[in-house]
Amino acid sequence: MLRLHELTMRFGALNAVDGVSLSVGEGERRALIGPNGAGKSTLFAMIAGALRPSGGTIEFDGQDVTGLPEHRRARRGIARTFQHSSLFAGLSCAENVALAVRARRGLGMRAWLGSGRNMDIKREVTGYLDLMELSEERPAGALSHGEARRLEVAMALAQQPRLLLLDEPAAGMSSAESARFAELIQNLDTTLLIVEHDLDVVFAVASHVTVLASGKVIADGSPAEIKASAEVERVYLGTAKEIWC
Amino acid sequence: MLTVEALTSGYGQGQVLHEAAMELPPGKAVAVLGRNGVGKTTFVHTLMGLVKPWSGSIRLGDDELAGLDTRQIARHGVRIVPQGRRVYRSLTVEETLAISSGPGEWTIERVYELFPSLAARRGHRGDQLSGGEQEMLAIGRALLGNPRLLLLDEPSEGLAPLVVEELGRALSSLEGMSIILVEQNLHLAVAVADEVRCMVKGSFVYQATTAEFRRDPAAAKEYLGVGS
Amino acid sequence: ATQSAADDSTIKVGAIVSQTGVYSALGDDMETAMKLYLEGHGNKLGGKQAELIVADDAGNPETGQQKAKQLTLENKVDVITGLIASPVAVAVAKEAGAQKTPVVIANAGADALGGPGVFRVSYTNYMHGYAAGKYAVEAYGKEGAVLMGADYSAGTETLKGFEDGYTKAGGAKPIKQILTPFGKTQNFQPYLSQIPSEAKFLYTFYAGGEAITFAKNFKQFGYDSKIKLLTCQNITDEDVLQAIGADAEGITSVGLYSPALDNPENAAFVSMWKAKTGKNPSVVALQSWDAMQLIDKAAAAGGSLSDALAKVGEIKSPRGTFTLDADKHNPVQNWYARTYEGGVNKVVATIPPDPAS
Amino acid sequence: MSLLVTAFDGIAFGCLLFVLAVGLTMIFGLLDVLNLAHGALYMAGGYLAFLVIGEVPTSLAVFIGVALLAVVAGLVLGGGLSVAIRPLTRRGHLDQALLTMGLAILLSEFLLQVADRGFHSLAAPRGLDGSIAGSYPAYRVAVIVAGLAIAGATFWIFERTRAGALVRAAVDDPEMLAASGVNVRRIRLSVVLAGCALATLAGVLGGPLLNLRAGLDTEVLVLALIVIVVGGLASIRGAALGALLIGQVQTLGVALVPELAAYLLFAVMAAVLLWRPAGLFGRAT
Amino acid sequence: MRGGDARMSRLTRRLAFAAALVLLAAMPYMLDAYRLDLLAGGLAYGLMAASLAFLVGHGGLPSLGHAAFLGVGAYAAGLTAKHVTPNVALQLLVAIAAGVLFALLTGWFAVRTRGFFFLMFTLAIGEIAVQAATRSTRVTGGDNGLADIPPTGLDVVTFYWWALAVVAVGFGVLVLLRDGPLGRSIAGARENEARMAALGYHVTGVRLAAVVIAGAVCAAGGALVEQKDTFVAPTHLEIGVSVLLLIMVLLGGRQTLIGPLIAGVGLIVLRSVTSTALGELWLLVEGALFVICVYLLPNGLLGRRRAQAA
Ligand SMILES: Nc1ncnc2c1ncn2[C@@H]1O[C@H](COP(=O)(O)OP(=O)(O)OP(=O)(O)O)[C@@H](O)[C@H]1O
Ligand SMILES: Nc1ncnc2c1ncn2[C@@H]1O[C@H](COP(=O)(O)OP(=O)(O)OP(=O)(O)O)[C@@H](O)[C@H]1O
Ligand SMILES: CC(C)C[C@H](N)C(=O)O
Ligand SMILES: [Mg+2]
Ligand SMILES: [Mg+2]
Repeated sequence: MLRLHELTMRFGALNAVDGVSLSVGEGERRALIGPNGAGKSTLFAMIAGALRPSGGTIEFDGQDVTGLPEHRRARRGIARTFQHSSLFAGLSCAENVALAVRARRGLGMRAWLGSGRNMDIKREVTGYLDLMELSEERPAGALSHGEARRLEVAMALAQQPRLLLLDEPAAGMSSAESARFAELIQNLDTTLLIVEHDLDVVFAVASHVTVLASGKVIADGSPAEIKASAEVERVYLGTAKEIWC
Repeated sequence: MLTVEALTSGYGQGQVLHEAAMELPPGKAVAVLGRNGVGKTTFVHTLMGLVKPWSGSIRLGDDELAGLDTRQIARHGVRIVPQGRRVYRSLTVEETLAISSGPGEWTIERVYELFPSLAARRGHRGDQLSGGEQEMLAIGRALLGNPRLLLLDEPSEGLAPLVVEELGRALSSLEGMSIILVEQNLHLAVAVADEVRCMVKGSFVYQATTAEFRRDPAAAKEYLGVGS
Repeated sequence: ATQSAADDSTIKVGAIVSQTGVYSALGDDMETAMKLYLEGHGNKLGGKQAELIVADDAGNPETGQQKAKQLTLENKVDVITGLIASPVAVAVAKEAGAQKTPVVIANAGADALGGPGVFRVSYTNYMHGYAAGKYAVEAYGKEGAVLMGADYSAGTETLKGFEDGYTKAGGAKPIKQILTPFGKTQNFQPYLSQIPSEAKFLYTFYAGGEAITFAKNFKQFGYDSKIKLLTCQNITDEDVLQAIGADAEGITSVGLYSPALDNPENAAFVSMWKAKTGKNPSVVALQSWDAMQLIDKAAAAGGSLSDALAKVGEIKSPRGTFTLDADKHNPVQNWYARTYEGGVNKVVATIPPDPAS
Repeated sequence: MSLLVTAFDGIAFGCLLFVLAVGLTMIFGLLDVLNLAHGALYMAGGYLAFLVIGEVPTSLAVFIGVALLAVVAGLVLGGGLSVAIRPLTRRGHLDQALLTMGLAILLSEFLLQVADRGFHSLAAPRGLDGSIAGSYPAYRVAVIVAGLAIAGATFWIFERTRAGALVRAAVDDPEMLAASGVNVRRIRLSVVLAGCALATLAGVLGGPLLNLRAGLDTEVLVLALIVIVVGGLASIRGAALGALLIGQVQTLGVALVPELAAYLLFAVMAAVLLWRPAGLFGRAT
Repeated sequence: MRGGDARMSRLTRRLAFAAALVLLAAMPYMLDAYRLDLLAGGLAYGLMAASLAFLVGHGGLPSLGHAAFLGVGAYAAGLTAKHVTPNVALQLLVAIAAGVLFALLTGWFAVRTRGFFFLMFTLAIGEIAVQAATRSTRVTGGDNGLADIPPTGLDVVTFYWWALAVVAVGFGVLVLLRDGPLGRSIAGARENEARMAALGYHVTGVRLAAVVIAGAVCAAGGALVEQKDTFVAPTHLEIGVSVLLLIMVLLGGRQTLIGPLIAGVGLIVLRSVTSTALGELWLLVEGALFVICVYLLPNGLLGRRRAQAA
């Protein structure tokens, strides 16, 4: 469903993403791991449409979307979370999620909605907030870090995307929350691309792992294959391997 | 060395810390654990003066810190690695480190040794760094102050496992620096800290040495909600 | 207005001037002159106790119009005067007309102003330029004129008047007209540099701050040695002369007044003004003085003030005697060519009124 | 030939604009405080000189003395501004704008009360009041020299020294900077003082060029604002480039397309912003 | 319980609004012609200030060129009166249409800039509009203004009621739009553009919608200003007027719409009173007022920072 071909992003002399080709099938749950600065977030930004690639193409659902603006991609069903929580700080948690719900339902530019529809939206919003254990009224700007991370995820889920890009969703979540979270996304039936340094989450969720280093794919395979790779151990896992594997 | 007694604080009308208390011997590291939103960040921010204490006392050596402003607290030898990194976005790595360094054993070179990827990005501005690189910069910035007391608020967030490991080694090897380490990464917390505190609803409800904590899965289950 | 006719013992004059804003320097002169007139005449106009109510237009027509409403509806003034900037005068004249209160314009020069209920003791921009045009033919020759001025109605109307006065007196069509953005020009060099080399002389219109900058630039960039200059009266008016300093020396302008005019009214006016302010009176001061004089005379005649204002006839002004024309109530007056020398605008020629303007 | 003079004059004008605008860019671009009293400060410098030396030419020494006096006045006013603005540092530009607009009205109306509402001007000092070769005012050459010197000094301080990095850090995250033990207040104060002193200095420098009158504060403020947006708020370099560009627009530009002169200044600004929405040297945030 | 409170206060708000409307409608029985005229002008400015608050406070788009919409509305209404029809309602519609058109035309470019740069860009639009109005002498009468607009034929009292009705409806429309989905989207674009795009919103479009709404309502206010005086000049479009509107917004509190409306009426009336009483010193007093207000009313007259519930 997603196909990257020779995708490249240059920042000045730096090739942050360097000719990445990758394809993700429908319903697949793919993890993207790699050292800091490997280019994972940059890759996400390009897939979502926030960054224009310096080279290469992005195909979604068999169509080339490389030149498509970000909001059009979102409407086709690509949603993402941000590594640095990117919320509507002055608005309540409920309104944060409601913006996502209305966008999905194509109601964002309506001048006015009847109270029936409004109730409907409200009910849906409450559902997502409960799922992530958030209260409705508090402004997003007053959340603790971990709570903000959860709202981040709630909004992406509310988009009900066909392709969900999660950039370190569990970072900042406490262990209890991230365990629950892993369980939650295991049961989602969307196609998933997840960047995460918390390997508990990665190996609980992923059906397939791609390893990026210095902008290039250095390994690609099943979780078991990745755990076994000496190269991955050397550049990324270190002795952490012993703890998790 | 650090004695916190009956510390309360919060935001506006909302109280977050309820009579939090802790003692930290010189040169020791204590890990502060707890679920999201219990008040860990508020606790370290209050120590740093970024959130004003409502009541209670914070003694560092012979000095009372409660009521001082952030700069004065910093001058008493306290540094923080804040949650969410908060690097200076318009300064390059090099500039950030330059304006943060004071006399002491931590030098810019040592920071670069600890985090080689920072050295490779020395000309990048703060907002041109990856998340993990920003975290490294924030840690380097704090270390360069050569603090007596170092407050780390989830420093492992966003760092690759290999780097977390290095960080753990580095923190363990710091001589004479007292450390308060807020962490979600239990492996790191346990590797670095001498003692463990768990926070629930703004107070510390559990205190143990790291060795005791390792042998006490019930505590982890009760206060942190982790199953294993 | 009609209501106040009941109260015969006092006459209320509403003066709409700029107490704040870019024209407030002129507003100060206006207020001072009007008060000076009243002081000198026992606080009476036409034998009645006079009350002067000054209102600030802040240079803005909307505010001016609002003040006109206030003066007519609340204060029930018998006449409105003052009025520095033309847009304010246009708006105020409109409002006063609706309230049937006569207006005596003490400065604004817009050509369109004047008519029933609206009287003007200053000038029209067109006349101002026209007189200069006529003079230029004699003194500067019949060809090679270049016009330069601020690009707003006062500027373009004055320049148009000049062109007509000049060509009707036998001059050739000016070879170039240079317009500079009004109120935004801090530097005239780029415009001065556009003067064609075949030009014989330059006629300009600038007032206030722009007059200072223009005069200084003209001299300091050496144009005084390249081309002859004739200006409107505002460039060497008393309110800017001090600021221009030595660079004003030798500038010839055409205006309706000079403190150096030799007549008894002027002698009295200048000495009174000097005693009050220590300076020579500006044109605006003179016009404001005459506005009061006109009202004084009309009030003395009795009856409806509007009608009386139209019938005042000759006014003995420090500028010399003048009358208002019957149709638009604009002044029919002499103009003077003045050269600034040794601290005063010396009158070098008198240009009689021209019925064609 | 005359276009060359015009272009040269554009440099002189640009140098004055730089001295006028650089203080604004420091306080706004570097400190994130929108100081709409900047024009009134310029005016204060000019009126102070007018009140002390009047409108007749003085010796160069006296003129420089008065300029220094204006700098002192700028420091004093800057101290006041810094006290006034302190409670608003985190309240956003619009609140700062309202406050500084109020202060600007108070200051400029006060000046007009003390002097008078008339039109005034400063004379260039003796020795510089003549023209070079009878066709270019000597004083404008002096303005170029002064402008370049000030540009060099501010550039060096803000972009090449530790002090400059500290200032930028104080904008990015003052709390974290304080948590490194730095006295953020003192940094902010120095920047405000320097910015204000440059404004009053510009008032003296520009006195012989722009004259003094009611409404001057707004006029120069708008010019300064245009300079800093065109250059981008990021840097001294931006202010310098913006000033030189606007200087040329106002001279060479209006000479080349006089028909568009009335639109040119604002049209150029709009065009620059369409091309680079954060100014020439600015970066989007 | 919280929800109950919110509903209660909403009800009180509506009651207060209705009461104020009744009181205002009764003003012709209490005020003389001049004061009524002044109040009508104040209401028109209040509506324009509210429209600017929609843009600045709600949309996060600080405009310094809002007077251009006033001017567009005023000229459109004035020219319609002069050349087409004496019907004030038709003039108003034409003014609103002109406001929308002008908003689309200029907003299209303006919304590509942000924050302070938006402020300066709109300043440029405003200045260019002033120049255009000044220079189209044949149509606009140039800098001396469009003086020959025929009278509306309404007496002071009738005109006041007309103005009050327009202001009430215009303000109601602003409030409804703010609280509807589009209004929420505009708030979202103010808070976080990157996220809005990621959610599938066309951020530029949302921002443009904010400009159009504010522009249309402001143009309606401009039409009232023209109809009141049957006069309009380029000075109506000047920076000074834009600044005045912005000050009304800040004094009233930019988080609300009603605050700027009240501040608009208040400032117009206050200016008239102080300048009558104090002469040239009124400006000093106004400057002092701004300074005092910044300190004493950190969020403006009626501004409370409140989060919006879904
Ligand atoms: N705007 C930018 N300008 C210049 N360099 C950039 C920019 N954004 C990112 N980079 C650089 O590109 C590289 C890749 O960054 P990216 O954020 O994609 O890394 P990442 O794999 O997500 O790392 P992490 O795990 O630390 O989040 C980094 O070295 C970073 O410094
Ligand atoms: N700026 C703020 N204003 C109001 N409330 C706040 C603010 N910051 C935090 N809070 C609230 O205070 C409580 C404690 O927050 P704090 O950030 O200290 O939690 P934490 O333990 O650090 O959580 P996390 O693990 O998510 O980082 C939370 O309920 C949070 O919502
Ligand atoms: C102040 C003057 C220059 C005003 C000008 N006479 C006008 O008619 O607007
Ligand atoms: Mg990343
Ligand atoms: Mg925290």
